[in-house]
Amino acid sequence: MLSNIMSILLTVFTALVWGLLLGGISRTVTAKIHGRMGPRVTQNFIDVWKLFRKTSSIHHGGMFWLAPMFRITGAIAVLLMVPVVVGQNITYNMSFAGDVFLLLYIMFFGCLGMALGAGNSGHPYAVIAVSRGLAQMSSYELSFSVAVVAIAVGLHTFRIEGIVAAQQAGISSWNIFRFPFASAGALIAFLPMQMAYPFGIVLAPQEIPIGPPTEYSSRFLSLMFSGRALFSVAKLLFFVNLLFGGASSWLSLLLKTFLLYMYTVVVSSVFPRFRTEQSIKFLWLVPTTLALVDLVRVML
Amino acid sequence: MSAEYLFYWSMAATGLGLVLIGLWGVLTRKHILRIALAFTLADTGVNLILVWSGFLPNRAAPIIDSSVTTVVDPLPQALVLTSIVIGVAVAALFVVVGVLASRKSGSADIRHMKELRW
Amino acid sequence: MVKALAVFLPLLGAFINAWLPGKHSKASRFVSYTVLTAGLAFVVLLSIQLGAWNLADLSNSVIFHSGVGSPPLSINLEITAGGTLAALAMYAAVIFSIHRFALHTPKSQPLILAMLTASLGLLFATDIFNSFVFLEIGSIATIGLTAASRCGSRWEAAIKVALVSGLVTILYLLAVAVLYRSTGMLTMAALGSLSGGAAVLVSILLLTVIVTELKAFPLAGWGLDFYQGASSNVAGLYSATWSLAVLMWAAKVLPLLPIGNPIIYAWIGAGGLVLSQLAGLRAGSAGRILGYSTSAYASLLLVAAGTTTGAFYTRTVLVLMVFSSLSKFSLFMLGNPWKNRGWSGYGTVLMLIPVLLLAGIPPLPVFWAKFAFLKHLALHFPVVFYAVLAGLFLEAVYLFRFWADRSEKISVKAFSKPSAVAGVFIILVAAIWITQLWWGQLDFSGSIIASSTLRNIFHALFAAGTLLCLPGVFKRIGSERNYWFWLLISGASLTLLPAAGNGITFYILWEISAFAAVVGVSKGTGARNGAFWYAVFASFSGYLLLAGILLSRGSFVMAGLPALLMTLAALVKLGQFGTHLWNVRTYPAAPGTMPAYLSGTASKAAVLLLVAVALNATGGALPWGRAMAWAGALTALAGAVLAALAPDYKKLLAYASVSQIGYILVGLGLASILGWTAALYHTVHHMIFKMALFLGAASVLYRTGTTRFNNLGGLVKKMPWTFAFTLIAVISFAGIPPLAGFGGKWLLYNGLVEAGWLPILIVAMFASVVAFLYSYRLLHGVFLGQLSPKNAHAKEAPLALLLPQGILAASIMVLGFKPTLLLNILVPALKAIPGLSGLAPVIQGDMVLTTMGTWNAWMVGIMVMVVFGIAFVFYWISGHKPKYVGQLDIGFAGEMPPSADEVHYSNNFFRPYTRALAFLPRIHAEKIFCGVSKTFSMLGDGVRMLFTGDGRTYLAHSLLFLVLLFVFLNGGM
Amino acid sequence: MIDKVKKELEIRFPLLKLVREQHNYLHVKVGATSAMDAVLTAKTSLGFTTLQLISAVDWMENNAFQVTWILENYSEQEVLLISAYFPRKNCVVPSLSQIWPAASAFEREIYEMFGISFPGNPREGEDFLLEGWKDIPPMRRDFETEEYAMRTFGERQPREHIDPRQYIGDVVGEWNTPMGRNREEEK
Amino acid sequence: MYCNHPPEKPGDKKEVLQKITNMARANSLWVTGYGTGCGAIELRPLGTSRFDMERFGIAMRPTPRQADVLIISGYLSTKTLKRVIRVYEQIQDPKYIMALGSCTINGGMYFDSYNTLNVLDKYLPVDVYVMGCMPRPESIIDGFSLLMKKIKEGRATGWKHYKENLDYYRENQKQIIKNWDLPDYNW
Repeated sequence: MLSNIMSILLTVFTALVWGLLLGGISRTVTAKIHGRMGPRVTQNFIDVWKLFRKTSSIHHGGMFWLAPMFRITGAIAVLLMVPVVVGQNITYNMSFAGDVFLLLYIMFFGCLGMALGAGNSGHPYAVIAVSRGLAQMSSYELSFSVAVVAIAVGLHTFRIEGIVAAQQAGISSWNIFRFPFASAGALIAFLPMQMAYPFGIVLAPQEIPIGPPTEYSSRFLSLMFSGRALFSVAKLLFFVNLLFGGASSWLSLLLKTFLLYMYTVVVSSVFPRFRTEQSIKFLWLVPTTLALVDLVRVML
Repeated sequence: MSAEYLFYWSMAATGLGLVLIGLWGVLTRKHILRIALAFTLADTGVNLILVWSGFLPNRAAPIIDSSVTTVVDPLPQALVLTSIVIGVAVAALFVVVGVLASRKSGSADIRHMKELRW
Repeated sequence: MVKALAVFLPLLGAFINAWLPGKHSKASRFVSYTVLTAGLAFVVLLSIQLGAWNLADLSNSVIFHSGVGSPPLSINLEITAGGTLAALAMYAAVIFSIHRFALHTPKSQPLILAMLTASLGLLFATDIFNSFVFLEIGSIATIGLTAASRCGSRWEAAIKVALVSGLVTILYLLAVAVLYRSTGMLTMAALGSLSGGAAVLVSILLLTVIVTELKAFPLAGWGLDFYQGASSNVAGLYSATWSLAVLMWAAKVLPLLPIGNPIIYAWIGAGGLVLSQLAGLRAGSAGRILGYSTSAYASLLLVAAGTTTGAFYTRTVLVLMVFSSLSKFSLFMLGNPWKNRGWSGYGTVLMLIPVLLLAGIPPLPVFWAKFAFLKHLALHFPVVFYAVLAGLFLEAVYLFRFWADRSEKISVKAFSKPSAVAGVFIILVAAIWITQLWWGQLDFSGSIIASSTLRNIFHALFAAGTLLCLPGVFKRIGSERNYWFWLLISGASLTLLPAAGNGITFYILWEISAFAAVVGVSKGTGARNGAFWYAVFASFSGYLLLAGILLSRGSFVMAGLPALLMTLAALVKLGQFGTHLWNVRTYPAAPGTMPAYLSGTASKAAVLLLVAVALNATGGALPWGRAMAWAGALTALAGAVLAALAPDYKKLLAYASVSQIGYILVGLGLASILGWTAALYHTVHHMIFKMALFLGAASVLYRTGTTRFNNLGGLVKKMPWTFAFTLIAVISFAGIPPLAGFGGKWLLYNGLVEAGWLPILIVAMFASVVAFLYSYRLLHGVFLGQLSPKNAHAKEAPLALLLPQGILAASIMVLGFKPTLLLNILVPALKAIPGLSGLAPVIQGDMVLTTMGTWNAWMVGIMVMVVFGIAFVFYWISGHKPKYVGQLDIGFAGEMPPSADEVHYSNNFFRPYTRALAFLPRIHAEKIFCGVSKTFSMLGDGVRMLFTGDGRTYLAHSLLFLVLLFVFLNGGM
Repeated sequence: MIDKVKKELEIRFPLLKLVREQHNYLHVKVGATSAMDAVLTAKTSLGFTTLQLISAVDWMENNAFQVTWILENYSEQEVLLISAYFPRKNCVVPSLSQIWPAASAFEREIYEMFGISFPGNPREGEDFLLEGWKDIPPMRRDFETEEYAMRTFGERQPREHIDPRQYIGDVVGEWNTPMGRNREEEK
Repeated sequence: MYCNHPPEKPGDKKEVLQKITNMARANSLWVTGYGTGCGAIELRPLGTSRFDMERFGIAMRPTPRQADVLIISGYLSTKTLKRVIRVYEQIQDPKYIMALGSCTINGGMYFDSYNTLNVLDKYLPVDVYVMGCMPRPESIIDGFSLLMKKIKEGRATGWKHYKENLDYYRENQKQIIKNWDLPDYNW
């Protein structure tokens, strides 16, 4: 029991640190691609700390107040539902309590809270961004769920441990090789999930100031940043478990998540942005079709 | 065929002919009074047939006095009386209504009384 | 001899009245009332003497002669037991209506009394020639009354009646002549002794006369014109006396005609029924609509004459004709457009009762006769059965439209209150009286759902749903009227529904609950359209259900066509996509907590029906389960998309309801234990959250007076509790884990994967994601964003609305954290059903296991709560005190927002989504329905071209009918 | 092309004075009473359908405001300026906002800056640039800008004052060369 | 509709980890994306690869709620001042103002304009002035480094001064904003 709690705390802490660090790295890498020097890799820690220590802040009502907590809770819930290191049962945290369906749906917990907070802020731009984000989310979830279902049905299990366990027979048994089309679909869906360009319509600083968190300041924003870092690590972890055979040690975990993260960073820094309806159509068409190929294969 | 039978059948034929002429008139005439007339004609024909239905050859009219022993069936004649009375009443009503209706529509032509339809 | 007074008293009154000077209307009225009351008393005595009140045996009769000698010289009357009841109705109608004539055309009283005499005479006449006399008197009285009224087109109507009665006279007398010539007798019994050519001749002549006089379909033209042209008083009186008399007379004569095989009546009747009702769809004026309805009942009489015999025939015809004539009488009396009143007065109910009577809705008296009759048809004459059913449905459609269009024009004064009360009382008494005759057919053993667990679940569902709607019934706004009574009736019959043990019981409860709800809906503001759509779809689904029950030959449902029909009935009732139109129109229009009841509770009746059909027909797996699942999945998707784009709170919820119901269909279509568990779990859950949402909508409506998103927003500041409960319901139905909604989805997906129906799984999952769109739209559009100054006065919902929401929200929480409470009941019950395939989910403590997935709701819930709690506490104790700022204090490029309304984003909320969907062809279900209705309208237009309005055409119709009949019968022989 | 326009205008408006003419540019001056006629004629008969600008000049010495309507004929690429003098006191000029909705903004600006009223403009008097201005309109030449600035924004911080004319006059030779300023600094 | 509470007076109490916090504040300066005057054009190159302000942790934020620094980029008209006040007050503490160009110091070349304020410091507390007309990006970076230095040393307390002397600033602001229709306190 105690070791379980320790493991959970360790997981959350590591994810937070790693998530912020990854954010910093991504900023640096993007800067390098632009031909700039870029910030320090620790810049995100500095930002979060600064925001946390701002001396005043405002709020617009109960839901606004609760939204960052929803966000962080959702992120941690997703994180704990995924096994961290394969083979070390202690790090499986809460993953016994649910399967991929639960994971797919609990991912919305944070998003919904965020959207509610944005709505409560009373700022029209925040709500416009939410409307775009929801529209886009409903599209990428289509291809993502097709991919997940294809993989899960192909492996005859919905349990994430089961999916990971099925990939332990060497690299060729990774799902990205066994289900290449579904994986491609899932990986394309991963970009809008991380709000990476070309699907970055939600946080559009130029037209709708920064999207949903327009009105968030200070400590709220700091929590939101932390939540986002945690959430992106949770998603990375899920993808590593889903497609890349899980991680057999902490090191390989860091490596795999890092590489996967770099994929979004590189893609997002070289592509321009889709308009919402373009992005919706693209997501309905390309990744869904790809994932459907594997689904049909599984069905036959 | 004796004259009685000839009379018997010609009575039926006349009645039927009157009915047919009346119906033809009803269906083809346009003036409302002509239609009334055609009805009266057909009514007369029907009355004839009704009388015919009680007709028995070589019998007298059912006006009972001592000399007459064999009369025709008296019932249809009684019926015909009723029928004629009713026919007159209906015809009168028809004409009244027809005249008033033609006053309302400004024409006695039945084709102009088509406000109510479909 | 004294008994003949019942017939001739009115004649006496007529004579006296005719001699009275016209100015003394008081005196003449006194005479009329005296005469009528005395006559009525006689008739009552007679009916008691003949034992007519026990409908089981109507064969008693008294014969007496008036005048001298024996018939045909004397007028010969046979007072039958059934006839006394019809006479009772005639007397009642005249007494109810005579004061209106006294008001408007005092001189017409002799004519009224003459018409009554003629009607009574025709009712009791046993002699062909006597009948002729009464027919002529009736015609003359009709023409006279029509001409004496004050209607603009009275002359034209009168002339058409006169034309036709002229022709009828001719044909009738010809038949009399031939009859007398052949048999020498003129009694009706003599008809039977005809043979050979004379028989044919008399048959076709009399049949033409009867069909013309009945105004049955091909020869109905003059009657329609008459109903349209005559004043409503005259038409009403006519339909209650003369029309009824002709019907009863025809019912007497038809079986006696030596026509060979009487099935020909049925063909004429059935064909005429369908065609005339098609034409009736296009009828415009009130009189004409009711004329078509009369025509329908005439056709029904023909069908009855062709297919039934004996006491059954007599009883059926008597009940059908008497009550339909009375309803038409009251509709004519009510439909008088004198005063324009708002919709949803007493008038709506007053008018709905006769309409429901005509449509044969239980427990009103006509239903019983119709049910027995249709049952007979279904058993022996299936083709006629379908035709009759189709015709009756078409009739119901235009009657409901008539109701929706007309009833706002009713002035209650027009039908003075005592008489209205008396009328309702009579109908109630009749309903009770007739119901007790057939009471034995009802069965409340609940045997159609064998599993008592399922039955209890549904009992509890319906009872709880109704009870939770009740506290808020008095929180009405604006012109909404009291609807609690109808809600209660509907809810009570629903609660009984699972206890139904056979088809008729089920059907009766089903229809009572539906049509009580229709009345309830009609109490809303501007609910005309909604109530009309609900009525039409409810009756459509009712007729499908009826057909299914009747075709099942005694058992509740048989596999094959009956089961399919009943499935369709359930789908229509659920608002399966395509028929969702009624949900979307009805829910927003319904008053107060009514939509919560309709969507949350009443729609579950259809789920119950589906379960019952599946259990009884095949023991679980319906052959079209897969199609149903597809339909459900597509419904879920389409409903979700439409909900996301809806501009109105209640409309959004209506679409959401359509969408959520799709999941239930998918689950039931699966026909596996998992699928049914999912479906029933979702049924319970849907009832809970949808009621919470609609009660929330009712609260918002109550406090702000609007449900348009454009006028709402920011209400979280004013109605925090309502928001909290709505939020819980929304999170739950979006399927986000710690709350209850996820369970249904998880079970369903597992079931779908187990069955290998992956495409449906994908569609269902996609639909559930689209659900986020509208769930956010709902929360933001109403509660978040900027509070409009228009709603600044709003405050927290009243406790009567809030408390049920609180209970529902609490149960969502409980079900979310401990779904095993419900699953532990459901799973064993479903395991016991042999027809369900697949493996049952294994429940170990809080853990639910399927072959492929796991779900531990308790652990997930605890985890989320703990993390949330830690974050909350951390937040709280870290000394962070944000300042609450006003709603217009937003970073708005340095500007101050001009007003809250202008910065509230509400229009075109999911505009990008609409744009992305633009490539789809816009197939509106509405358009499909428009197409269907246009096709029917075209057909109807084609049919009604027959009735050109030229009086001679009608004569030609009759003659043509005669000729065709002659050719047909001779060809047949 | 522009000749035709000129002739046409001369025929219709005898008091017309020519200010300046180029191959696609014409500036004419008309009497205050016929200004509207001229503008409308230019729009309806001569094809100048675009209103580019309305401007005003304060001729305080002549006790008049000169209002100029700049019209453009886009298809012929011609510009027509129609000017008219209006008396300075309680200056009233007819509004064109019913004909060109865009005129409304120009007229509001002129009202704010010069106090010239354009009756007929539905939005006249709404704030345009100066929010809550209470002084005399700032573009009138009797408005003392510097004095107003001192009064409102306070004394300017002391700074060495150089009369630009004198300064430029001294160095004008070098100033005209590209590197003049740098050389001056080197000295 | 608007918040009516006066701001709390920030005390001088030491926070825990003050030094680290100051370092963090200095190294994570987020700038409101609000160009008030012509100098805004010189801010754009700061983000490019040539100057790259992100290496100092400086980033543009599109909303004042999330920003720390407000840059007044050049002359400020009274009309703009109104919006600037609102933006500045919406930034959460601690917050800093950097003023670019001579116009913000003493009016610059617009010193005698009827509509441009001369001394910014009377209306909003300026932490760092960057001189020049316009200052080049290098100067702005220099200004930033000065600001970072001040923050690290805890001397960039303009926001405290503003809150403590709100009445003084309000009085000055109301003097030149003639139609004062802002809420009393903007949050």
